[in-house]
Amino acid sequence: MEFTLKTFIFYGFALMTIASALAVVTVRNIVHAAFALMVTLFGVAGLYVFLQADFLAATQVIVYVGGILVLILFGVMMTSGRLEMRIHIERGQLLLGGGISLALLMLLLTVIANTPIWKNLTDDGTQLAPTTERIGQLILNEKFLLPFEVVSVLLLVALIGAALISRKEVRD
Amino acid sequence: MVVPLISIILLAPLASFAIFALLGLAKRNFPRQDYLSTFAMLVALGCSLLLIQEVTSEPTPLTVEWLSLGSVNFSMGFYLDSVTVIMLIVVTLVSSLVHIFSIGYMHGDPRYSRFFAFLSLFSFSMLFLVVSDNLLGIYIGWELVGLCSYLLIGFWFEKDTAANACKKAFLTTRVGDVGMFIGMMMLFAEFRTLSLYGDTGIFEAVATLESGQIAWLSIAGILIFCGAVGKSAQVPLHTWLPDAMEGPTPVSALIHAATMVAAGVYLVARMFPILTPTSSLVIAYVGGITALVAATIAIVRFDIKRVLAYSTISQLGYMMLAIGAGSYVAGLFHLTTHAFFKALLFLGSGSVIHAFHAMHAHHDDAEHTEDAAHEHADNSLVHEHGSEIPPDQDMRNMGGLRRKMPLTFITMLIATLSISGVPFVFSGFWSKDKILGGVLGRAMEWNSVHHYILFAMALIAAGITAFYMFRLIFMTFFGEPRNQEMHDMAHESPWVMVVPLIVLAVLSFPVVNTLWFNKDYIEPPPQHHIPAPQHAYVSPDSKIGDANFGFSLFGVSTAQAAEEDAGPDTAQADDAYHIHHRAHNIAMVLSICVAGLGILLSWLFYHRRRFSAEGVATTFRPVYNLFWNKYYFDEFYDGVLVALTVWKSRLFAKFDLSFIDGIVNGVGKITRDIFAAFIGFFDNRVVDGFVNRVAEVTWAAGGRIRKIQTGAIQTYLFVVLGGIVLIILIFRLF
Amino acid sequence: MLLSLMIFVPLLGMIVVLLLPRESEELIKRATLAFTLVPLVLAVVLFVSYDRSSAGTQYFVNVPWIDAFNINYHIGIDGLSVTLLLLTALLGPICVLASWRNIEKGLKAYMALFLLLETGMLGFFAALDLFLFFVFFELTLLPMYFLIGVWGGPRREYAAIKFFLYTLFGSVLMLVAMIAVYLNSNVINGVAEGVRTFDIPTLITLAGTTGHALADSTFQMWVFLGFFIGFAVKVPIFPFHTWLPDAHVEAPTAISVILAGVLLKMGTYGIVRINMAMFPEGLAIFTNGVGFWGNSLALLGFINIVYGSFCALAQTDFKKLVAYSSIGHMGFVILGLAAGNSAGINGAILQMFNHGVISAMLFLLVGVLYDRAHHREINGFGGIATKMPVYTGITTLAFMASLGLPGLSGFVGEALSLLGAFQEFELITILSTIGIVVGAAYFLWTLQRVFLGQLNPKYEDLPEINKREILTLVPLGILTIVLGIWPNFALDMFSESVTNLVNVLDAI
Amino acid sequence: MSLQHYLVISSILFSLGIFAVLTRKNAISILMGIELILNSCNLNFVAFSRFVTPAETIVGSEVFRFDGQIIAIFGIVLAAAEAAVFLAIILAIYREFGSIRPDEVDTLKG
Repeated sequence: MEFTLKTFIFYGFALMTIASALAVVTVRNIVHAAFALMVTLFGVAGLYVFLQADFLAATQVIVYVGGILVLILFGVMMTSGRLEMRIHIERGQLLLGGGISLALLMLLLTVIANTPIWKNLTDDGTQLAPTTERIGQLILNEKFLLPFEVVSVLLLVALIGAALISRKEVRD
Repeated sequence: MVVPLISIILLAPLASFAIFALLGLAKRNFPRQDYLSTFAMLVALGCSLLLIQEVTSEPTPLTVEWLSLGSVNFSMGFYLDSVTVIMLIVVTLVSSLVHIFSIGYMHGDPRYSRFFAFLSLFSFSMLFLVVSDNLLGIYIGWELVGLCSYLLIGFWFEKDTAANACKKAFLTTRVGDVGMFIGMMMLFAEFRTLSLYGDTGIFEAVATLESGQIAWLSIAGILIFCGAVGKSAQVPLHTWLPDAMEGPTPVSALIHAATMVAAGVYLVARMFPILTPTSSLVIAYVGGITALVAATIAIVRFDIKRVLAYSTISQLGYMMLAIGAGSYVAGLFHLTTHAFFKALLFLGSGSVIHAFHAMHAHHDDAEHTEDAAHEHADNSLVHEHGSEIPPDQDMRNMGGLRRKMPLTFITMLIATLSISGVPFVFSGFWSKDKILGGVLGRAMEWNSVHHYILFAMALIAAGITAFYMFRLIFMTFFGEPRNQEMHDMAHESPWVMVVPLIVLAVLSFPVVNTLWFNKDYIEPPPQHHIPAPQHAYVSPDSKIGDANFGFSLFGVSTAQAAEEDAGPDTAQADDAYHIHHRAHNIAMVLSICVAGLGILLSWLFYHRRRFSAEGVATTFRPVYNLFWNKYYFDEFYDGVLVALTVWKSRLFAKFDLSFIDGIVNGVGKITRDIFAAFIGFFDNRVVDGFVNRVAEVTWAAGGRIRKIQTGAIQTYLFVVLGGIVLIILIFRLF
Repeated sequence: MLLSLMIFVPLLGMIVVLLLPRESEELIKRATLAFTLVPLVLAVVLFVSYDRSSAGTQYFVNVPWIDAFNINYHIGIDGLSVTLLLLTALLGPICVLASWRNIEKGLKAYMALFLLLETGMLGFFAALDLFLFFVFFELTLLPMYFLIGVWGGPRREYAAIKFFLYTLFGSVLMLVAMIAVYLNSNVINGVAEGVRTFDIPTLITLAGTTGHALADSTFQMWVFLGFFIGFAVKVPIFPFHTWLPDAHVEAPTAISVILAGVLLKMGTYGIVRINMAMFPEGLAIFTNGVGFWGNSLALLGFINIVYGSFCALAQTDFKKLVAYSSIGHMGFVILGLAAGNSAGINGAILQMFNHGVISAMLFLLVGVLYDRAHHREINGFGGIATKMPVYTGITTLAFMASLGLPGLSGFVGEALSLLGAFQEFELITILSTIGIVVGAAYFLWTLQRVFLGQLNPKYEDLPEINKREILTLVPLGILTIVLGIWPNFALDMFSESVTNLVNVLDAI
Repeated sequence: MSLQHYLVISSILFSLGIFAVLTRKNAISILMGIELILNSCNLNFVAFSRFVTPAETIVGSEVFRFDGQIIAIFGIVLAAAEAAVFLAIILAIYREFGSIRPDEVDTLKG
């Protein structure tokens, strides 16, 4: 693999993603963790760009960074009344959790390495057309219409449900 | 014409009941249910009379398919022969008269309409039974009359005695009915049909059986007879009938004297062709024993209705005896005559009771029934083996009524003369004589000890009958009033009650004989499995009876015909003919003698007071006690029960509980207390316990296992993921 | 289409009822009544338009449902099912009427569950796919559990759990047997080929094919047992019956009616439809009169009759008495089925229908009394015939029908069952007739204790049965009388089907 | 930049997410872990669609490889929905228990 600017940037994004993800799971201050997560999400968006999924990358940034992350931060603020931002971790649990995660990682890596059909599938460099229009067609006009509608209803239900659950009890 | 007529006969009373029931559902009452019912019965009577001329010599069943099950079919239909017609006339006639009588007797009863509706339903059921051409139809009618009997015995259900009596009646007869049903099942299993007549009917099939195959037929016959034992109150299922006197007296007259109880006799007569020598003999013996037992018990009763009830049982035994001994025509003849004179006796007694009863009921008609119940509580003066005699039915309160109630007296006297067998003028004599002659004839012809014994039984019973019937008359109508207060209140009954009495009294003269002496009219069906000389079922009775006495009074017409018919018979038949001839002469003389003796003794005891009944009773204390306690059936069975239920015995022994009185209650109690209690215990502990144990084990196991559930989701996740890793590792490694 | 409509209209009704506001109780009741009347009308239409001369399945619908397992939505009716459908559809509105006044809490949920229950029952009797059959079978269980457990008497939880456990126990065995049948449905001469199937008519044909795994008699015996126990719990057959009295005593009136009128029939219907039609060889092992097990089915019928009747005799709770009498009467069904001949099976099926009608009447009557007196202790009454003559009249009719008085429907079924059974099992049948006498005994005794005798002063002003209650009873009363006089009215429907079944059984 | 690169990145993200879910004592941290896991999945989808989608959708001369991307879009939507509900539940729990430590919320303990 030659080492071009493109690969360099790719590795940069990859590193950024992994490092910030590591930060998410390790830093003790929960607000810091949230910001680290933001970086991770950006990183993933960058990877999407490399995969020539332009629409998806944009969505990732808008929805995740703009929506979900803000939601999480709100959650942090509303639940940590006394600014109890420290995260407690028990040693035993840490070890066990780390063990299991590591084991899983190893397993996954083994699988990735040992699956023949996944080998040597490199980026052939074909330039794909911009995806936004086509995705719009697919979602609103063609075969993904029904799933899209279903997922819309799901989202609606989730929002209503969330509002219902989180509001203060009026009855009783 | 036959089918429409029969349909009208059946539908008229049914419609009358249906109107009552439908209006009842709407909580209304037909204002004149009494007239409606009576009218329906009169219509039925008219149609029955029209049917006389429709009888053909070769009757065929008129059937429709009722149930079709592929391979097996059940049909329902009518069968009209001479016997059917006679039964129809008897039932509709007595029923009409009882209806009319009831208009007076039941006047003022709070459930007046219901009474007539029930009578209508009864009439329908009884008529249905009579015209049915197959066993299933007969069984249906059979059970329906049982239901009506139940409803009518329990008509005054506020009285505990009535409530008990109706239950007992239904259950006791049902025991017999189950026997009958088993018999039907046997016949069905063998012949695959329950139709009696026609080419595919049971009778045709029975005729083709080999003589070696009739052992089971005997059993089937006896089982079917069981139904008759229950319904016609034969020993040992007779105890319900005296208790059934708790019902209103017209009911006793119609159902428990004239028609329903005679249905048993009718059934056995219908089943005549399937009877074998064994089953015939069993039937005859049961009948004979019943006749004797009931007659002896009747001697010592004081309740006027109970005397008549036992007399009914005794007479029914007579009829059974006749049919069992092969005297088909004689049995049915006696059934007919008995229906009239016994209905008359009951209605007469009803008239007497009504006269006495008025005293209690007069002040408030509406509380008529409650009064009746009260009397029971208050006037516990007289005890009859645990049950009390209502004072208005106690003959010891009566006496000298002949002047107060002349019409009732005369009509009842006629009936009494008839039942006692006073010769020539009264129908009872003829029918009874026919039976005696028939039995003796068979005894002489077969030289059979059994039939001699049966003859003796019948003869003795005849004598006793005369004795107790005249005892009743003397105690009630002659002598001085024993209870002046009640006597003063007594009065002759209104005309609606007296007219039926008079009509029935007329019928107690041998007007009815005409049909019976007409040989062409009634012919016993052949019995294929009774090895008698061939002519014997071409009718020993009708032929001989006619030959000798056909000339008498109203039965003149057919004597000659009978003589002519005897002509073509063989020499052997001639022999038999002569035997029967002689038998009838002997029987007649003997029967006149015993009847006379009975009446004489009765006169000496109860009218002239030459002998003291009490004195005799004291002298023969054991015998008297035997009769008074109804043959100690109670004590005997009590002993058996006690052996079975020692721990319960003390409780039972305190009561003077009669076994047969309590056979239903008793068995019910015992099964409930022991058997059912045991089963209940088993049910609760073992079966239920098992289920509960399983639940407990599950519960305990759950208690242990639930400790695993910590409620901390992360723990779960640990386990899940650890499990996944493990599983994958295992698959990877091996 | 008609059939599907009939099955799912109550389900639609359930949704509608759930959408109605909780407060408008009148509206809910009326809606429920309307939604139960529709199946009744359709059932009558089916009953009338059913071709009586043909024994085959009619009005069938067969569309794929779950392709992966070759499960189809296959429904259809033959004479047997259409009779029971009519019974179910008839009892629906009657039960709604019977619940009109005495459901005090959660009326909406009650009615919704009731409609769900009705769909389950109707579907069960029409299903021709084993899987569908099972689904509907289980579908009745859930609403029933809640209906007893929430709206029942003081010990309702106990009774509901007991009912649930018992039935579940049975259905687990049934499920196992069902899967065994499915897995073997494509095995011929030991070789598996083709697709497996749940289709009942197909399975019946296969089970009669020589060499097919389903036709193997040992296999049939085990599968027969599995299904049989599942259904036996529902019938209930001794010793699986103890849930019944408890469930009945605790359940509200209308639910008792459904329980006795329809749910018990599901057991016997299953026995006819699955056990007898599909596994004649297995059946033969238990009914051929040979060997140790040869009389077992008839014996079970006999035990049910005698045991149930004696237990009923010992009861002092009116409802419990009726419940035990149900056990006794279902014994006649079992006995008739065990006979396996035309009279027996026809009688048994007729008895199923009749018992449905009569026991429904009895439970309604008990309910009427309970609503007024608030207890059911038989000895606590007395003489109420004076106060409630119409009620007494109807009760007498129901009692007489139940104790098998000829002229009323109870007799025909009982008599035919016995006539049929006698041809095969003489002694057992004769002993079973004890049940007839005991049956008369407990009913008459009850009649005496409750209605006859002096009026108990406590009940001086007992109100007479009202119009609504009469309305619930009259159709059933008419049916008992009509069927007693003209049994062919119902027998016609299924006698052809039974003839076919008998031919299959005779061929063994 | 072969498929395997992306897969490795994705699996690392996944493991880290699992690690967070397992060890964190704060419900919001757990939520973040879950977001990581979801992201890793989405990444996988898109990567597979880029490299392994067998039949390419060709419209005119343009080449599209889309199914995975659309699934990923759905995944994002689901994540959003899930986050909303999750936070709502956290708020409700917080009101009820005064804490969002998952080991303190153990009403279901047997």
